[in-house]
Amino acid sequence: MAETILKVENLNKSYGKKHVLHDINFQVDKGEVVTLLGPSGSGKSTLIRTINGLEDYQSGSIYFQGEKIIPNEKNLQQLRQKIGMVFQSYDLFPNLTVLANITLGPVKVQKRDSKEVTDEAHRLLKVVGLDEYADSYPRQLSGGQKQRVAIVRALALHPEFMLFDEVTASLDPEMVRGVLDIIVDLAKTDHMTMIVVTHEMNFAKQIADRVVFLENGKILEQTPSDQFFSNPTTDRAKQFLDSMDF
Amino acid sequence: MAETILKVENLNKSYGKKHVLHDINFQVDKGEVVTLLGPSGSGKSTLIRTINGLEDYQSGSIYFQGEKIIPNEKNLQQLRQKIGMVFQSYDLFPNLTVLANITLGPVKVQKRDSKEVTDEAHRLLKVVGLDEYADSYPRQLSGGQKQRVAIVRALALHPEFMLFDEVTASLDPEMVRGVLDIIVDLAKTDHMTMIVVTHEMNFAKQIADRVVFLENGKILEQTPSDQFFSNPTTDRAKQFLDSMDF
Amino acid sequence: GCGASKNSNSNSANPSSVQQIKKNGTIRVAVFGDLPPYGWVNKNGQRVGYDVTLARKVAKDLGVKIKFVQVNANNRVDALNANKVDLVLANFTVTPERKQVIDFAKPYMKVSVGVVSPKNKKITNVNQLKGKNLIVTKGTTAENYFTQSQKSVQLMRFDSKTQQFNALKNNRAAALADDNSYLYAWSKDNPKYTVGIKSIGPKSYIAPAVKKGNKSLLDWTNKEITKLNNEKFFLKDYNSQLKPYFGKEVKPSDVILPYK
Amino acid sequence: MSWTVIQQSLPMFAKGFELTLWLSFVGVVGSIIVGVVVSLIQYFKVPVLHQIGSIYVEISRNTPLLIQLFFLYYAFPVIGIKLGAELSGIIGLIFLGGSYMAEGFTGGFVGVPKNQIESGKAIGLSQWQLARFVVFPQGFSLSVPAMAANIIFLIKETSIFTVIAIPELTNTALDLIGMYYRSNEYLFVLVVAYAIILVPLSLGLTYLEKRVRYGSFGN
Amino acid sequence: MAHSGINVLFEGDNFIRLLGGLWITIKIAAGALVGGVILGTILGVLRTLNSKILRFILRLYLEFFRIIPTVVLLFLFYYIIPRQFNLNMPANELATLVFGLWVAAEMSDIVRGSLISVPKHQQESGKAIGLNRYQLYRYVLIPQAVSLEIPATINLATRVIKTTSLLMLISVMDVINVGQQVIEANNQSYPTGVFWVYGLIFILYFLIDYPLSWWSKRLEKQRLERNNG
Ligand SMILES: Nc1ncnc2c1ncn2[C@@H]1O[C@H](COP(=O)(O)OP(=O)(O)OP(=O)(O)O)[C@@H](O)[C@H]1O
Ligand SMILES: Nc1ncnc2c1ncn2[C@@H]1O[C@H](COP(=O)(O)OP(=O)(O)OP(=O)(O)O)[C@@H](O)[C@H]1O
Ligand SMILES: [Mg+2]
Ligand SMILES: [Mg+2]
Repeated sequence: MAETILKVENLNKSYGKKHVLHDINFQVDKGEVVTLLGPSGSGKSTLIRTINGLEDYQSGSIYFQGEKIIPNEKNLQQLRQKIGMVFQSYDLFPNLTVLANITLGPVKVQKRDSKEVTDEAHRLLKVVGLDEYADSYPRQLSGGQKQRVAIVRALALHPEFMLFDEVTASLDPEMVRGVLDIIVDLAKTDHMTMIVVTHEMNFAKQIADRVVFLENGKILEQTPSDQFFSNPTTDRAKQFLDSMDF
Repeated sequence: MAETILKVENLNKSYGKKHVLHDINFQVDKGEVVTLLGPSGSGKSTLIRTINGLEDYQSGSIYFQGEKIIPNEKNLQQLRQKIGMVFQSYDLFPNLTVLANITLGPVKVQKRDSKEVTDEAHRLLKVVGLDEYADSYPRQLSGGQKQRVAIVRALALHPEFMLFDEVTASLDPEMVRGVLDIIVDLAKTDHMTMIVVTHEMNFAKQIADRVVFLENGKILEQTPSDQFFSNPTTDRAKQFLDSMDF
Repeated sequence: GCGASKNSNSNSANPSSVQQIKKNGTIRVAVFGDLPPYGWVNKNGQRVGYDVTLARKVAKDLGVKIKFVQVNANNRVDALNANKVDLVLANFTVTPERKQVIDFAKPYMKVSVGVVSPKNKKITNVNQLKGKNLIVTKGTTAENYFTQSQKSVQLMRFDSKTQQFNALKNNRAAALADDNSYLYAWSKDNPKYTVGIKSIGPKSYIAPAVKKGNKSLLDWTNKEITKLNNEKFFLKDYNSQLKPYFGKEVKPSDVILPYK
Repeated sequence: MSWTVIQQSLPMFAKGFELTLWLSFVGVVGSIIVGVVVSLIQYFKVPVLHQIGSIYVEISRNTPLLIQLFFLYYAFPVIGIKLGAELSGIIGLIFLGGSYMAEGFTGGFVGVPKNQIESGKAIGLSQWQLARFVVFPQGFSLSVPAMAANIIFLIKETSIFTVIAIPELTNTALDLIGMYYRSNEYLFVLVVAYAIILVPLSLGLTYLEKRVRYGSFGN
Repeated sequence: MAHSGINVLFEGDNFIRLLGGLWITIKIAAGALVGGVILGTILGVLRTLNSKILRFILRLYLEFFRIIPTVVLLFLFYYIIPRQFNLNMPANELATLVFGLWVAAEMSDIVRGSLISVPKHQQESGKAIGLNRYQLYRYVLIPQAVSLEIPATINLATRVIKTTSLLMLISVMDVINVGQQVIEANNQSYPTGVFWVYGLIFILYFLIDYPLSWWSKRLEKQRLERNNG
């Protein structure tokens, strides 16, 4: 049986009085790609932010590689080196060059050798077709290029596990393709373990092993991808899929 | 033969030294729906903003209902009463209620009877399912609701002609449907003349009589809708369509 | 042991003792900077005047350098109390209130409040000031006198001498009250004005002042004043610094004290 | 510190307090009026007045109030213009405050998002209607924080009136110190007096800012 | 009239002395700005941390310097503090200290404001790649905040320079105090001297402050254009 990388147990999270996640239970195995679908405001972002320790939670547990995470500054900082996360908004540091954006984590946090990290950064940039931009600043890049660099930045930390939160939502339609292709590659070629939040149904269909469908902070269904898109278990999921294709 | 509402002749426009529109020639007949497609930065927004007099231009002419528009403040103000325009960003006036947003133009600009305009506003709000929000402020509405009000606001001026610039681009996917349905209705039921810029290919397919495809500020092709989507004339348009469906 | 330590304590707490001043090699003296002919700065940027000459002499006799600290009338007490200066030589009139908060040495000049007014609307009697505006500088004996004894006069209180004299020239009040000693000088410079009331209120003296309890410097200054008196230093000072600025009607004995 | 000394000084401070309040009030109201006028002139780019307005704003903002007052009170009479102390003070304060307020309002007008102005044009509003229904209502509420900061700033600036012998709070304190040498007590009362005016005002304005922000932002 | 009033400025060393006074003004303003900006930056960073007590204390510090008029602050520091704490300081240094503390208070607010207006997702991306808190400030937040705060800081500098005019009220030989000496000393030969001396001081202040405000406005405009573009 495959190793379980992440396990979430009875997770409950509120913003103030607003209960946003209700009794969330699910797990992700090594090499598995899970897509998180659900209407706007259903709690998708909140869930993966909580997994990455960017949000605290009220009850429940999160296990990473079998170990329970005690959420304190020190543990979370270490955890985040093993989890790569890419957000919707281009989140590169505008004050650093592309190369410096990528090497900051490995060199300053993981204390790896600067020369080695730089070489690797160039290699990864080549893979996403952006090596010539290594010394540019983020503002000189288009949205799609920025997102590709953000993915490289996360990968440079050699994460065990990647989280993607609607990484193409603020891109121009023609730019979307390039970014999604990279993620498909990560899944199919490198067998990277990941959780992907997206609104691109075709992309989700192509990449997902399993779909977790969320509504109002509850998991309505967890279904293997083929089944979910052809014949979802719940009516709500069916209705959601209908509204997504015009 | 159908009456020509809008005719653009040899239009050239630059921002400073940047030449953005090159020798644009096209026309729109009464009752016709034209969609403007093209990659990001190709000049779609600039073109419809120029038509509505929000941008000046360096050479060429624009004719509205057969009359050449001399672009001065007075003429443009009158022209804009006959052209409704809805933008990407929710552009309601936050200091006015929904009702006041809608009636401002008809009452203050067109000097129509306040009572009559108010009745009409309520009727239109009912059509888009928002009559109960007449006295709310824009901040109390969701993005999709705001966009629907913005459409009503434009319609209340009884325009001869509507311009839509990516009106769903900043909406949540599930909200998109409601807004597009209204535009489809305007086209099919009311036979409103319009130019629509969109990235929703399915929507464009369904609504357009004719597609104008722009790249780098030039019109690459003008093709009837059926033909464009099945078999576009230019390679560039083919490539564009390919990238749009994943 | 106990007494000695207290003594050394109070010594170290007194940055203005003669011993400490000599050790520093500098005495800090508060003077006016805009009050000819007592303490002012001439057009070459040099501090000159009757008080300033005295201050230089004091420093010389102490065998130290001098550092001038320019003050306004209402800063003089605080300048001492806040240890900003060791000695005040800024036309400081001895009053009972001031004696409670600082210590005066022996006087070196006499003075009383005078009132200057335009010649064409001359004020010769306090009664003429009833209900009218009178200019004073904050913290002067003139202000004190009118505040306490002439309540029917409306005072306009300024921060500096420059401001008060400018206000008078701009006709902002019927008259201006200040120590008669400088009104004489000022009215000579400004011939449209005259000192209509030469002396009002109590006669008083001008003396050097030190911080309350600074016995060391007080004793030394007392001796110094006596010595200077004997050397007729004040007469010389009068002749060089004051006489050119006064009209003929003023005699040395109106200003400086008789020497034995 | 002696409470008796403080008590005895209270009647005098009360007078100074009243005067500070009155001068502040007139100064603030005057500044707002001048600020509105100047910012409207700048907004509509009224010929000639527009340039004069810019020069005024630069001069007023880049010189100290103290010198402006000296000039008005001590130097102007030399060229034959004589103003009373309070009048000089108020004119000086309004001269200064008018430009601060004008900048604040202009900042608000400029801060109105571009798409608001374009939507206004798109429904056919004239230049004036655009200003009246879109730019001014939104611009003024955007400028409330700047206005609040300016009001507090102007009230504090009245303390400089002491140099032209206006018996407001600071003048009163400095004067009492000069006569009776009780610096601790008088400065204490002075600080308390300013706190009485400014703390509630500052809290009130912060509240107002929140209200206004809630009312018009968050499109 | 024997002489034109404006000549009062060129009599003897008058002009040089006035410039000398101005130099003292500038030195005090510059010292206060350098010290205040450094201290204020530290305080500003502290004010974005989680400690409620620390934030409250620093907030009090800021409000104190905001509410009390600068004239009053000068007198407080000049008269009360040295006596109470037996701290002795020449007027120039004391003025630098008072202005420096005031600058630090205002600066802490500017720094805090620009730190919290660095978009939240920047902070989160920093955390997501495992930066600790110090690294987050060092590599992400502070570099980005600096460009936001420069216009406000220059603007603060113009206010500090203008406010140095109050130094004449304590015994600092600033340009205004020198001006008063000049007016008194030349009173007889130049009855209109007051007009020219104050006029010159007015212009001098303008000449220093105007370029700074112009610069700050330009930076601010550039920033807005960058943001909109
Ligand atoms: N910081 C916050 N404070 C309070 N409520 C919040 C906060 N962030 C999110 N929420 C609420 O939590 C719920 C879940 O939000 P979340 O952003 O996780 O949804 P989502 O599924 O990611 O939606 P979308 O598809 O629009 O990104 C929503 O109701 C939202 O309003
Ligand atoms: N105000 C402006 N100043 C300078 N250049 C501009 C300005 N607005 C647009 N441009 C440039 O004009 C070109 C056309 O822009 P436009 O916004 O019309 O494109 P678009 O087709 O609407 O793109 P999108 O699909 O991203 O909305 C682009 O190169 C753009 O950078
Ligand atoms: Mg989300
Ligand atoms: Mg566009």
